[in-house]
Amino acid sequence: MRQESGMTLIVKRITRITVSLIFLFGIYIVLHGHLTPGGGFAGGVIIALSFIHLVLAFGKKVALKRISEATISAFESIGGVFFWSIALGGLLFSGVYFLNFLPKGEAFSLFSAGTIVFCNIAIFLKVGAGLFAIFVALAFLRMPDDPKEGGKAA
Amino acid sequence: MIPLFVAIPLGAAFIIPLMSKVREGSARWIATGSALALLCLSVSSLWWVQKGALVYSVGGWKPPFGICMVLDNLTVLVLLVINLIGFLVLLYSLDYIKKYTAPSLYYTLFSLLLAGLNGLAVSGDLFNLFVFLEIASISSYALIAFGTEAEELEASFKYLVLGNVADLLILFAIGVLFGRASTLNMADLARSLQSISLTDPVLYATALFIVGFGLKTALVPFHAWLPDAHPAAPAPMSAMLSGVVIKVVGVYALTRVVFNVIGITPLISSVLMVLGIISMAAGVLLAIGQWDFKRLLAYHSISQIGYVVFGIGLGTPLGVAGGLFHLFNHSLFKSLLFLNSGAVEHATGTRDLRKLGGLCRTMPVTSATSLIASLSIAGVPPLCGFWSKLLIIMAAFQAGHTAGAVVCILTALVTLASFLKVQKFAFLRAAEGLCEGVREVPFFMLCAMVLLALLCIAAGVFFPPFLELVVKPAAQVVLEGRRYAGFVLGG
Amino acid sequence: MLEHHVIILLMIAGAIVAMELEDMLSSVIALGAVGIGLTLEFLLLRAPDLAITQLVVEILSLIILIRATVGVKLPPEKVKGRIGYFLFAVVFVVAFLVFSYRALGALPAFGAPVMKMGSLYVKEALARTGAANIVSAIILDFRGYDTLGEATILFTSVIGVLAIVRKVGRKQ
Amino acid sequence: MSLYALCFILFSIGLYCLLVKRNLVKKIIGLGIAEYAVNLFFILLGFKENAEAPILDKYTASQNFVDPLPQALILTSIVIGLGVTAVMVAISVRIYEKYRTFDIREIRRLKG
Repeated sequence: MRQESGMTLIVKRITRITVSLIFLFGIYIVLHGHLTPGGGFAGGVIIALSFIHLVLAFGKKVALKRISEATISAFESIGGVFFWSIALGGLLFSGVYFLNFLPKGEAFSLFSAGTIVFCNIAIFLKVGAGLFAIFVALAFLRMPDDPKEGGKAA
Repeated sequence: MIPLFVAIPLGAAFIIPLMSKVREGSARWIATGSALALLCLSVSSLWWVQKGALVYSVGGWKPPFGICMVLDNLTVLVLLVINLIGFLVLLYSLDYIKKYTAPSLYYTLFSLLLAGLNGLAVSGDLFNLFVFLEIASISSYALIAFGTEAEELEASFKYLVLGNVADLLILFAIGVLFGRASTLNMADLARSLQSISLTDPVLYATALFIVGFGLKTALVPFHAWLPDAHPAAPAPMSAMLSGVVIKVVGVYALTRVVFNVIGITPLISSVLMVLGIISMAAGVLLAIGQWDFKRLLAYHSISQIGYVVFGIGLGTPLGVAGGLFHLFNHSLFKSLLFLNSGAVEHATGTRDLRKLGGLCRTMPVTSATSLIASLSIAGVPPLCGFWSKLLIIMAAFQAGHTAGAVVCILTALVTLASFLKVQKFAFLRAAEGLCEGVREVPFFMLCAMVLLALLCIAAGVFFPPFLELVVKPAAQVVLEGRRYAGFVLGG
Repeated sequence: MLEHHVIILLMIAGAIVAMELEDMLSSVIALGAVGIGLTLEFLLLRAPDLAITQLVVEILSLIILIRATVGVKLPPEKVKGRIGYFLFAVVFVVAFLVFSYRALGALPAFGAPVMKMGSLYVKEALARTGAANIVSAIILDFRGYDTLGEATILFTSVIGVLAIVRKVGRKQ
Repeated sequence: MSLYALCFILFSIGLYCLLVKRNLVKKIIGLGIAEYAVNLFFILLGFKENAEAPILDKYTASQNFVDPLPQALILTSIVIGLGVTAVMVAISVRIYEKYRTFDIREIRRLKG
């Protein structure tokens, strides 16, 4: 079988399973940010790691087919604008920047902390996409004497 | 209204990457629009603050609980400096950026820098001040390395390492204060520090603050990064760096922390004065031997910052007013000088004074504006530099520090000498081989330089009303020291 | 009390190893060891939020650092000729430690923090924001403005890296 | 008291590594260590003897918690450290591409 880029066959088989597990774990951390430890930041970094895991195992071309670079920076800006609008939403609703204007819900259920949940999701979008963009930009800057497969610089 | 100072540039920074994918030219206009809106906001904020401080608690939580934004006379002066110079430099860079690739990244980083500086000036919370200081620093590291040439990368790395060490020292100082008083709001901290006498931890935190902010303002013992960072950065960025970033990040934060939170004591003010005198003298002496236009200006920045710190370190009303007025003037004429050096480099391609010559015939406007700027930095009477230096020297004599006053006068003379050298070599000499076919710089660069020159003259001529309206109340806020807490918590 | 000392001593040992090793890749891995020690210490100091974030951020910064050191063939460092600089650094560090030792004595004792604001947050968190995790309540609601600054810092560093990494800086 | 001193020793090791080492990557490592030391110092300040993690629980209504404020601050500081490390690595990779070395002294010599 032609040895395309990325690591050996065993690694690829295992990554197919672990990537989805890591992704699921990251989503769990983000959504339960206000109940259990972790939150937008930790979840975002975990999601970025699951993508990086994919890229390391399968090489650049396979992974980037699924997520093209344009969507990464688009995701990141969307996260930024979303978070910025939540902050501004507080301003519009009641004239106070950053007010927690959504109903609080009852204590320990999932939708219980008003804007905190949406802030978490906004940060998750921003952190995840941003860090993966850093990795793609750094990893595929070709060093002249690098033996690895080509690929243009980001 | 206060959160708009941060919300507008942040919104512009988030939207520019999205819009530049849709339409290439849109990045320029979003950035200029947000800078113009900020300028109008900061000019109108002159009339908002009468006595005391305008407090805005973010998220509806009362000050000691959440984070509050404070707008008092000192902040108004600093915001005016940031947004005025920021808008003019952005105007200048509309044409200058054509030499670089990826202009939308430049505009994003520039509006992020403006957001960081405005957030820093407005914030009333110690950790929040650190976060916005970090935003301004990271965007200035990236802007310095914008040309990705070897020299710029090396200068940016050195600046990043030293800047980050300064940030860590500042964070340590915040930690020590937090450990002692367990609250982060500046007003609440000032009130609880009043009860605790100036014992070891607070003294230690002040020392860390002075070292950290000294590194940021490039006072002499810590100035290693500045002379490398300036020649490498693109001209509008080095104008912004030495005109605004050094002052706001360093001097404003230092005065806010030392005067309003910890409270000034004779020991601290003498330390500040000594630092000011050393950096005044050393900056000018180092500047004499320079032939690179921007490196010479960088060393002069160090000595002018020495003036400001010396003025504020005096602690007398006249001294602090002189220091703050010099802060405003210096940001005017120093950024104009850097813009001139950028224009010279844009037209002739070199910064070495030995190769330049006879530019006043081929580039009339640039040489006229740089003449005005050189005269005002040297302190020639009608222009603005003279008045602020005069105030500082008079305050030094009144306070009995004749040695400091003598150093001020000598430094002013040496500055005059070195800027006459610049004028002679760059503009008045017979044209050398390189400078024959030189055309004037494009329109936007010209109008930015002309506007700055007019402001220099206006600040010089209309100096009495400006002093009463803006600088005196700002000095009043600084001198009130601990009563700042009364305004914020009481208000 | 003893376990805190042991872990921090291990971290100091790891830091010295990371500093002195010749090969860059192994010193980066020693840095990773110091980071894991820090995660353990956070767990011991009852800060689970921080332990997760520190561990995950640690992994990412290791990947980025290894990216910088891979494929780099470096001549072994020549003998250090610069004694003057070496002495200056040692003197500066010793002065820093001596001066800080006196100041640390006056800080509140290790296990008894002055919880002036902390106790307020603990009482108010559930009532005012409905979040069970008080640290999340502080980050996103009481001090949400900090986190807006935080997200901007990440955004700035991403744009900064994109600006630095692009192939051609100036058009000739 | 001694824990704070250990924390300061870690910070000074990072500072020392930063000042003395000439290799760019070693400087990044020195800064990382200093970053860890500062974060640790904040959390050491906020620790309370036999108190629990600041997570409220439906079943146990205890109020004896560790100080949550420094934890919120340090979450921000960790991500700042990551951002700065990313920018530094980007610069050092580009410098390596141009000068083919990480050594500050040679970079200054090549720069001329």
